[in-house]
Amino acid sequence: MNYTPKEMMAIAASRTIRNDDIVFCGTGISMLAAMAAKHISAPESVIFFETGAIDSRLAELPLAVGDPRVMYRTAVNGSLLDSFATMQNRTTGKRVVGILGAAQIDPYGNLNSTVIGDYARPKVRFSGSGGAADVASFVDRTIIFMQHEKRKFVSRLDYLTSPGWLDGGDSRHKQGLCRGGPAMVITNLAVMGFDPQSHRMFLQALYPGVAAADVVANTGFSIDATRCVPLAPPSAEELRVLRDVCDPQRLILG
Amino acid sequence: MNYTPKEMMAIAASRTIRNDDIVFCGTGISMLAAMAAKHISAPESVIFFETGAIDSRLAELPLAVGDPRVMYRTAVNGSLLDSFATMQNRTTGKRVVGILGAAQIDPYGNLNSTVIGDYARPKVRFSGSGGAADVASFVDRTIIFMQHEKRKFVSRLDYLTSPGWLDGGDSRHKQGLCRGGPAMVITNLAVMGFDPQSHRMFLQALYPGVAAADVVANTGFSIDATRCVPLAPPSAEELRVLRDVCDPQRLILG
Amino acid sequence: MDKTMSLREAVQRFVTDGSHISIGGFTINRNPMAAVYEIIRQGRQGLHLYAHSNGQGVDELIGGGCVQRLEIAYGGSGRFASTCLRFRKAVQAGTLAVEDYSNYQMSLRFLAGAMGVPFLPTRSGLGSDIVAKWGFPPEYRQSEPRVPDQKLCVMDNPFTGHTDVRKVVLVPAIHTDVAIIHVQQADRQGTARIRGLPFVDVEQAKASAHVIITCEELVASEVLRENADLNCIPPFIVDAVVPVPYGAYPTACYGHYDYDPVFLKHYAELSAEDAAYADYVESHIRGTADHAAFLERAAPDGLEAILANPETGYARNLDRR
Amino acid sequence: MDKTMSLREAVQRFVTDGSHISIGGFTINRNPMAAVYEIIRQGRQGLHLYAHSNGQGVDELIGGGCVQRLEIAYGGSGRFASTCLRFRKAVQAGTLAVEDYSNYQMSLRFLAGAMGVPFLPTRSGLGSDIVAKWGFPPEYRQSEPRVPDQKLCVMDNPFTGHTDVRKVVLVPAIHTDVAIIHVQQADRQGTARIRGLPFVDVEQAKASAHVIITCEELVASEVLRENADLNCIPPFIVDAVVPVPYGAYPTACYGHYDYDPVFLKHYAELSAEDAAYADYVESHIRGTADHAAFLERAAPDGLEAILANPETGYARNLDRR
Repeated sequence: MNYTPKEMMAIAASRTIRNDDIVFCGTGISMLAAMAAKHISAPESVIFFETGAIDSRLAELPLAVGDPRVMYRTAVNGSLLDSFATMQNRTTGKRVVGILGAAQIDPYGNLNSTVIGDYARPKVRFSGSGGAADVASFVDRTIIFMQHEKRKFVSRLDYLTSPGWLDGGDSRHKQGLCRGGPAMVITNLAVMGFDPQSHRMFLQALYPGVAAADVVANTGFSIDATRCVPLAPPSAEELRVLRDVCDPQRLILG
Repeated sequence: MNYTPKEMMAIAASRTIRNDDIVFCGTGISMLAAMAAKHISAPESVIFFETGAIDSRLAELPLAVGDPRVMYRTAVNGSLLDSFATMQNRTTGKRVVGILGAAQIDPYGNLNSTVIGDYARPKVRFSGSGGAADVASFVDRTIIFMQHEKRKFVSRLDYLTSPGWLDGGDSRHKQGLCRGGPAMVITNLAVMGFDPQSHRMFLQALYPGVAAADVVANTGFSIDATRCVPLAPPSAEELRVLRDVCDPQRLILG
Repeated sequence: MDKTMSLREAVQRFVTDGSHISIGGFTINRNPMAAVYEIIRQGRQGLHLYAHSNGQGVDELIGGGCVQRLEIAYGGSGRFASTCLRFRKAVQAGTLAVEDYSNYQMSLRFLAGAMGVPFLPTRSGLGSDIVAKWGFPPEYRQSEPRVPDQKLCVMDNPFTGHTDVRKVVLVPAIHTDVAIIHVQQADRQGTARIRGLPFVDVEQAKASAHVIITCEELVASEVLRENADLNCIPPFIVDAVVPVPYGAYPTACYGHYDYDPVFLKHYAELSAEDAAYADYVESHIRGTADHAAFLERAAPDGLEAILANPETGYARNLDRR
Repeated sequence: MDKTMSLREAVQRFVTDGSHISIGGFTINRNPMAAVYEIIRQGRQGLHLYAHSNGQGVDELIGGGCVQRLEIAYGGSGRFASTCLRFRKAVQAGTLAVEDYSNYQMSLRFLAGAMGVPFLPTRSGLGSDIVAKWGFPPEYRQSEPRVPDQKLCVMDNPFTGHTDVRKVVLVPAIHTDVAIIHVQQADRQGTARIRGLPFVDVEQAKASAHVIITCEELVASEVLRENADLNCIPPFIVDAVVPVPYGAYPTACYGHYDYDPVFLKHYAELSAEDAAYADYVESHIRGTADHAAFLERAAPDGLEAILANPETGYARNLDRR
C-alpha cells in the first residue's frame, strides 16, 4: 500500500465534493479534503471557514481556522456571524457541505466533543462544540471524520454536542431541525452511511485491505455490514495533488 | 426681530445638546441644530444618521440622510442595522438624543407620519415611519420639531406611527418601552415640555414676541400655559454660526 | 463561473410577473436605477416589493405600473420629495396594497432572511399602529406561501433577571425571489465591493433566492482580493453580474457621481401630474432601448456636473437649490 | 476626548475582581494578550469570562488564576492544543464553573447585547445537550443580576406559512462590564480599524458597558477617516486606547506578525505540568513589569521570524512543524 489511511480518508471525502458545493471545513484532514477536491474534481467549489473567511486562497496551510493564512486573498473577510448565517440561510445552507470530527459518535451520527464522564464534573474535558453544533444543526450534508476505535464509536454519548439523526427515524425533524443530517462517516478503515429510513449507521464502503470484520470489531455498537462495497484506492493523480499541491510540508499528512 | 422662526427653532434645540450626547438627526432643521451645537456648546457631541454614518464631517449640507455628503470622512460607515442598534443598545442608547418631525402630534407626544384618514384607504398618504418609530421607541431623549398649527396638534392621531408617552402616566412603560420618551416639542412659536407625572404636553417657554394665547389658539387640544417662561432670543454668535458656518447657502434656512 | 450578462437578460431571467423583490440603496443613493428602468421597459407587473427607504427606485417602479404590493418603512426622497408622489397617489387611489413597518424593522426582516431565522426581536413599535394596524388582508397572507400568516407579533421576554426589557416585537423574515443591488465594483463571479454606506444591501442580497448585481466597474478578481476587507458580497449568492456605468443615475453612487438635482426636481414636478408622468414613462423609459439611451434623454447636457470629486466622493459645490 | 492611557491604568480602572469580561480574537489570532498578561500581573480574581473560541488568552487567564466562571464554545488552539490544557485541568478539578454554548450561539449572544435585545433565535443546538444540560447552579443565575435566569430556552416559531422552521432556540444577550479588543490601528478617540477577519470583536465591544482598545499603532484620526469603510469601532463606545506593539503576541496580528509557533509549542508542553506552569506565570508574567519585558523573556531571540510579509499578512515559510 503506497498511501496512508489519512491520505485515503482525505481522498474519500474529496470525491464527494461537487462543483457547486460550499465547503465548510476545520483544519486538519478536512481542509486537505476540500483543497484536493478543488484541484481535482470540483474546481469551482468554495472553501470557507467558520471564522468568516470565504474562498481563501490557502497559499500555505492554516493550522487553525483563526490562522492568518485563511485571510489571504479571500473573496470576503466576514465575521463568525456571517459564516454561520451562510449555513443557516435557506438558499446557501442547502449547498454547504460541513466536515466535522469528534471524540465520540453514536449509531445515529450524533457527536460528542465536550466531555467524557458527567458534565458537572467530567473525567475528561474536551474543547467543546466550537462551531460543530451549528454546522450539524444547519447544513444539508455533514461528513464526519473519526478514528475507528470502539471507545469512540459508542452506543450512548456522554454528552450530545452536535445533533445528528438524534434517535433515528424522523426524530431529528421532530426536534425542529428541518434540514440536513449526517451523510457519511469517514474513518481510517471505511466509509459509513446512514440508512435513509432508520438513519442508523451502516458500513457502506471498505478501504482496500480492510475486512468488514475489522470495522465491526472496532465499532462499539452493532453495525450492518451487508450493504458494503469496496472503495477504489487513491489514484496516482489524487495522491500527487494531495501530497505535492495541498501539503508539501506534510504538516497534516505527517 | 433679526432672525426667522426657523433660526429660533434650530437654536432652541441646539442649546439642549450636551457634550457627551450622540445626536441622531434627519435632514433639515434637525441637522442644523446638531451642527450648531457642535460649533457652539457641545464640540464633542457626535452626529449620526440612521443610514449608518457616524460623526460625519458635513463639509456640505446633505439634503437627505442618504446623501453622499454624510459619508465623507466619517469615523465609521456602518449600516442601518448598526445605527439603530446604537439607539437600542443599553449603554449607548442612553446617550442618544433623537430629533424627529411629523405630520401630527397628540398631547402625549405620539407622532403620525403615515396617513390622514383611514389607514386602509387614506385621504392623504405620507412617507411613513422611516426610522422615526425606532428612534421614538429606543432613545432616552426625543426632541420633536413641528409647525404650530391646530390641524397638526390634535387630540387623537389618525395613525400612531411613533410612540411617545402613549396614553400618558406610566402607559409607555407598561407597553414595554422601558426607556425614553419625548423630552420637548419645538415649534415656530414656542417650546413645549411634558409633565413628569402625567406626561401631558405643557407650554414651557415662549419665543420673544409670541404670547401664550398664540400657542393655545394654534393647539388643537387644551394645553397648560401656567408654567411658561420666556426663551432668550438667539445671540449674535449663535446666529453667526448657524448662518455662516452651518448653512451659508441657506439650503435649509431658506 | 462567469455570471456577466446583459441587463435585459438578467431582468428577463430573474424578475417575472408577480416576483417578490427588493432593490438596494437608500432614498437618493445607489438605487439600482438602470435595472428599475429595465423592469419598467419589460412591462413587469404584479411585483411584491420590499423596501426600507429605498427611495427613487421604489417610486419609479410604482409609477411604471409594476408594483401590486409594497412593504415599506419610508416612501420619500429627502428634500426632493417629503413623500414620493407616485407612491402617495397609488396608495390614495387604492391601487397599491401597503404594509407599514419602520426602517429598523425592515432592516431586521432582511437580516432574519439572511440569517435563516424566522423572525428577529426588537422593542421598536411597541404601542404603535405599526403593530396594531395591518394592511394586507388575512386571505392574502394565508394564500401566499412567500409571506407569513402574521404581519408581526408581540411577545413577553422569557429571560428575566438581567434586563428590564419585558416585551418585544417579533418581525418576520423576508425571503425575496430576487434582490437587485448596484455597487461600485464587482468581478465576473459576483464578489462585490460597496464604497461608502452599504445601507441594508448586503442583508437584502443574502435574504434573496437570486441576486442581480449591477456595477459601475467590472474588475478582475485579483483587484478585489488585494483588499478583501472592503468586499461585502460573496460570489456564491450572486446569479447575474451586469456592468452598467451610471447604473444608479439619477441617484448617487459614492466616489463616482452625485445625485442629479436637476432631474430629481423635474421628476418631483412631473410625478405630481398623471399625464406628464405617463409621458415621461413612455418617452424616457419605454421609449429608450437601454440605460445609455435613457441617460441621453434624462441628462441631455451630459453628466459632467454630477461627477464625483475624488477626494469627497460627491460633486463639490453642485448647485442643489 | 483623548482616551489614551497606559495598559496598567486601563486594567486598573476597568477590570476589577469579579468583573464580567470578554476578550477579542480567535484561537491563535489577535487575542489582546498584553492586556491578558497585565490582568494576571495585577492579580485579578473571580472574573466571569465570556468566550466563543477566544483561545490562547482564555487559557492564560484561567492558568493565571483569574477566572471563576466561563461561558464558552471552544477551548482549543487549533493544532497547538486540541483542548487547551489549563482550561481542561481547571474544569476537571472543579475549580472553574463552565456553561457550554456553540460558536454561533455565543456570537449571537454578543450580537444581542450589541443590538440591545434580550435574546436572538437560532436553530442551532435543537436536540443537543447544549440545550439540555446547564452548568451554572440556578442560585447563581438568580442572585447575579448580570446573567439571565435561564441558560437558554426553546420556543415554537409563531410565524407559519412562509417557512418550515417550527422551533428555535433563544439565546440570551451578553452584557459585559468590559470588553478588551486588540486592533491594528486606532486613534486617540477610539475609532478603530481591524485588518483581516474581525471575528466577533465588534459585537463584543458593543455588548459591553466599557471597552479597552489595545492597538499596534496609534494613528491620526484623519488617517482612519481617509477610508472610513475600513473602520469598525466607533469612538463613542471606547473608554481606553492603549498602544501596545506586539500586543497580541504570542497570537497573530494580521499584517503585523504571525503567531509564534515556538512559544505556542512550548506553552502546550508547560501547560501540561502544574509546577512548570506556575514557574512560567511567575517568571514570564508576574516577574515582568510590562509587555515589552514579557516579550524579551518569551522570545529571547527576537521577533524577526514572525514578522508579517507585507503581501500575505503572515510570515511566509515560517517553520511551524
